[in-house]
Amino acid sequence: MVEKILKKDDIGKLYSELEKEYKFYAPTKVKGNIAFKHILNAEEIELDYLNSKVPPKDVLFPQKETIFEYRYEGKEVIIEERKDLDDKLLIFGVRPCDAYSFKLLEDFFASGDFQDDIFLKKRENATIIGIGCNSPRQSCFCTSVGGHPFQKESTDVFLSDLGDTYLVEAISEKGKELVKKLSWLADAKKADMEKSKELAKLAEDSFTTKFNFDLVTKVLDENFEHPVWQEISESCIGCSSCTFLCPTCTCFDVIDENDEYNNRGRRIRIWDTCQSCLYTLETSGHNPRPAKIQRCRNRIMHKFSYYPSNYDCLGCVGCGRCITACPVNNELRLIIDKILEIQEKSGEKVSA
Amino acid sequence: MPNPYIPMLTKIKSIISENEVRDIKTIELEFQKEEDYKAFDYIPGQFAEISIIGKGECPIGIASSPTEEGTIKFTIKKMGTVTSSFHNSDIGDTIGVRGPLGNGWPMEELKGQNIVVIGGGFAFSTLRSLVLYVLDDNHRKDYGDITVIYGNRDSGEVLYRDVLEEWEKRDDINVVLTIDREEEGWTRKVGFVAAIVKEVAPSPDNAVAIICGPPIMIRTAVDELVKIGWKDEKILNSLEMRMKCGIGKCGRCNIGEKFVCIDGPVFSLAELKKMPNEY
Amino acid sequence: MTEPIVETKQSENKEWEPKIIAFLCNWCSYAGADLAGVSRIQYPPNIRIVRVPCSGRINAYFIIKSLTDGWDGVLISGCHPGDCHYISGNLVARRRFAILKELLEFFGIEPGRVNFMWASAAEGERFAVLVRKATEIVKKLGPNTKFEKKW
Amino acid sequence: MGLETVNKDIETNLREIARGLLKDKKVDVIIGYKKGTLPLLSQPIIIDSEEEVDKLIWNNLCYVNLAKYLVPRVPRFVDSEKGNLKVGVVSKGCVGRALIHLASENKINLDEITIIGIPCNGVINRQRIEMEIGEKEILEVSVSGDNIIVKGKDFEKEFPFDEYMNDLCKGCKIRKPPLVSKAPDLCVGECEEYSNIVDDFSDIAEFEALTPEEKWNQITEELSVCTRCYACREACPMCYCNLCFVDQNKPVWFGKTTDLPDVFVYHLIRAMHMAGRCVACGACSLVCPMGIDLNKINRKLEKIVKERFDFTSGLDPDVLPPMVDFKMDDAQEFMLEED
Repeated sequence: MVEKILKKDDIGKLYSELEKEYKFYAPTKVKGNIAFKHILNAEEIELDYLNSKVPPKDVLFPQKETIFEYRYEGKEVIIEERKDLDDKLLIFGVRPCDAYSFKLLEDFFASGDFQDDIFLKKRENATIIGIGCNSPRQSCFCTSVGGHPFQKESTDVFLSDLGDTYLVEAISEKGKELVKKLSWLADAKKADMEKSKELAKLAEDSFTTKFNFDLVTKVLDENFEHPVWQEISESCIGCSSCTFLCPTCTCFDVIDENDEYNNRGRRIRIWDTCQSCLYTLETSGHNPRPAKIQRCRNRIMHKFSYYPSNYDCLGCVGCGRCITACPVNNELRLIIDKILEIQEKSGEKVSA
Repeated sequence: MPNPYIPMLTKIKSIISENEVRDIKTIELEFQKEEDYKAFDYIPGQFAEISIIGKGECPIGIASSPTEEGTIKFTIKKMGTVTSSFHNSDIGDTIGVRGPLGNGWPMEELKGQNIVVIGGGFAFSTLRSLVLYVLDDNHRKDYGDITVIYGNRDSGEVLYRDVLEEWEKRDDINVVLTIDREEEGWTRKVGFVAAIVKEVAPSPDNAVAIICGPPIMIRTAVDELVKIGWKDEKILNSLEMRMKCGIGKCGRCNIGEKFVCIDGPVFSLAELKKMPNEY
Repeated sequence: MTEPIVETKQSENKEWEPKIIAFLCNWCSYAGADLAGVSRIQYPPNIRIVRVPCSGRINAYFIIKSLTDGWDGVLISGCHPGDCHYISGNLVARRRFAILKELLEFFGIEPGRVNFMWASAAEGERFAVLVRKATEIVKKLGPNTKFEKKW
Repeated sequence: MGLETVNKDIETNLREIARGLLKDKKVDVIIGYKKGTLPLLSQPIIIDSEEEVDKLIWNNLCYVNLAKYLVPRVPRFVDSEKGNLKVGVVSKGCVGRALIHLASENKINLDEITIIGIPCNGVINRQRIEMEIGEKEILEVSVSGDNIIVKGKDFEKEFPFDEYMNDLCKGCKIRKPPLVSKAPDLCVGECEEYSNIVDDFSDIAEFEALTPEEKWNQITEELSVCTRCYACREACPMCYCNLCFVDQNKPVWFGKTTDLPDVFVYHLIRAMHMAGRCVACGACSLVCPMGIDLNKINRKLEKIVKERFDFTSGLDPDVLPPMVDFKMDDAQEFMLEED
């Protein structure tokens, strides 16, 4: 491993050096909220943040994305594939939970017989610089889903905020090369490493939300039909804040957008959400998931039951965005509690 | 690796209006590139995402059989935006095709067994494909007896009259056509599909039932089959779901952990019973 | 694919002329436009007419869709209050137009982009005058570029 | 009297009334608010027994419009045998207005509900507080005197309530649910009769005076972060259409993307559909995950409807809403005329 030290004042220097080679994405303030945007000026970078409102997944899987463009010449159609997929991307200052979400997304889009070329190409060309989470929020629960506020595996380079400086650790081969390029970085001392470890420990101990997801999955598998779902979906108003702000939600809709006056158009994909009744509505009028109860259940089952059985991992990174985003406070922690209650109650019955 | 969202381009070769009310058409497509046709290697029961570029895409079962060389056919009912645009298309228009997708009927497993095909309405397209495949000279010997029970609301709705007439003339296939209500000039059976299934009472011995049709027909026909001793594993259904990508990425066609587009659309009744009732 | 309805690029040496979509009610304004025609009253060729059964048929969608589709102006004309073929279609529509007009303005669309008028079947002259007026207003505003998408 | 005491009194009264209603079987279920698990949130709750009454709360974070749960009715409000249950709705002014307006649109039968009136003193603009605190975690929010006190790990900040109230609440004239003369049993708790509501709409005057270009810039900047999650629509008690215009696809009227023209058109037409119907509860802005402020637009609607048609929504179930009504002499100064 290669450990270096980056002074906080040198972020600008790092930016101007890397910006030439990469499309540089970093957290910045947009209308009061933190979002990952293409940075044009180093001063926009805001590294001292809790977490972004919209997850950085939208850099690689934007809300609206062109699949291909087409143009009409008489009755002939000419399809043009995207050419910008080879741009090198740098996603700077990603929290470990979101970095882990990139891995989940990559696994999902690469699974099965068909690979999502668009996402995978972008992912391949992206370098991720993670940053440790010194103060996890109350709504965070990454340690329960196999994550950690200082988890480094899913990143290429990992930063730890040591106060005035960042400890820079190169994790992957890609990361090592990147750090090599930044030859002006000072070497890290042992004390810096110790401090980083200390911070990691402190952060880990500060978690207030912990779940036993193995148990949750088990209970979910057995209780698809259970009155608790009615209770869970009762106060849900069916807005899609939870899914739109989720770093692992991948559902999309495909539509053709036309520029009719110029005889051209593009087939695009836009985020879609299982919380919308139109998501499954068939043309015939039949809807397999017509009510809120089925839609709420689908979201929870998808993350904590279908994902484990299909991909052998939870479909959640524990960022807590859905918890803070729910406008009616019908949040995940309460839902999980209610699900686990089923188990407790049935356990009581057995012992009685 | 090619981008799986990019369609292969075809042109409409012919359009056949299938029924009296003219809301069902069969379109025949011709690939623009020879290699695309070669790559489009399918079995009966699979589907493809076909699109009018600029209007949108929709999943449609392949109505032609792989044994009909040089062409693929889709039977399309006028329902929504995309299917209506198909109905408004002309010969020579460009159509995008992505596929073949889905698992299709298990043609290998069916070998050596008797096949009972039960269909209703315009869901008969992939069944047409299957029967044509089995009746092909190269394949006929691999399969046992074939019974086809095909029901419709009235005689005007019967699809694929030309092939049905041909089948009726053959002696290696038993074709039972039925309509819901009596009609002047109709010489075949009258009654709902379930009633006809009861009447025909296909034997469950060494046989597989293949069912495709409206949900109510599937349910009643399956009930009849179970009553006369059919096992869940031997009853195959083809499901429908709203789909966008067709390759297991867009998320909407899941029934429990299964995706209809990649794990289906063909499921046995035994499999369906294990899945949540969300279809 | 449909043929281009609006040519977005004008040839450079010609003065820019707005394209205005006009929704005219079948019973009064359309007949008024007709009368203007047969009476040989000149009015600007900038308008493209869509005939609708009644001004009450005009949904706000039509107007906003026209703007997003790139029309430089929208003109709506119906029977005078009290003369509606369907008795009160234009009265219901008038309330709708009032709200839309104010909202469009509040959202920052120039007030003159969308214009409303009444013209009866006998008012060929009035029709021509008002179309001229509307065309001038829109022309002063310049091309409608607010709804252009990036390509 | 400080806010906390006022709220406490309201809460005590509310529980008293709720207990009475359930005890006397005057209602089958009550929908109200419960303490949220996060400091700036409250949670809707449905109770049907006296024991649960103490879960009901009232504070300045009860911003969800509970009328939403009645159109369509959530399953708990319908009994398989008895049919529609009698529902007690904990109502601040705007919830009461929403219920009454929905009755005027024949979406609610007023006989099947009871309005439990609360003298609302405004709700906190939670997004504004979140944004001002910025990238620090808020752990506790309370009100004391005239201030909102926000506490975190290593900070404590006070915000004057009058200023950090949701904008629509600031000039609110209908804080208690309106009394309906033809249904005297409809309301229990604190309700009021309203007539001649005077409002000068001075809060939007500044914006109205801007040039079109400036308005466009401000509005589009506000809407630029919209993710089209439709939380505003889903939280709005008036948005009950089975198929919203943005979702219609035969034909496709408007784009579904987050490009500015599409977002703009969505909000413009939604506003259009709210004319004469908006009850100024502010739920649309308060639920927005991106913190988009739609209050100005709602105020403008209120103003247009008030000035043109002298109508205030949600006061009388028997008055036709302005958009389905007309008068021969409605103002038409906006029409083109010959010079």
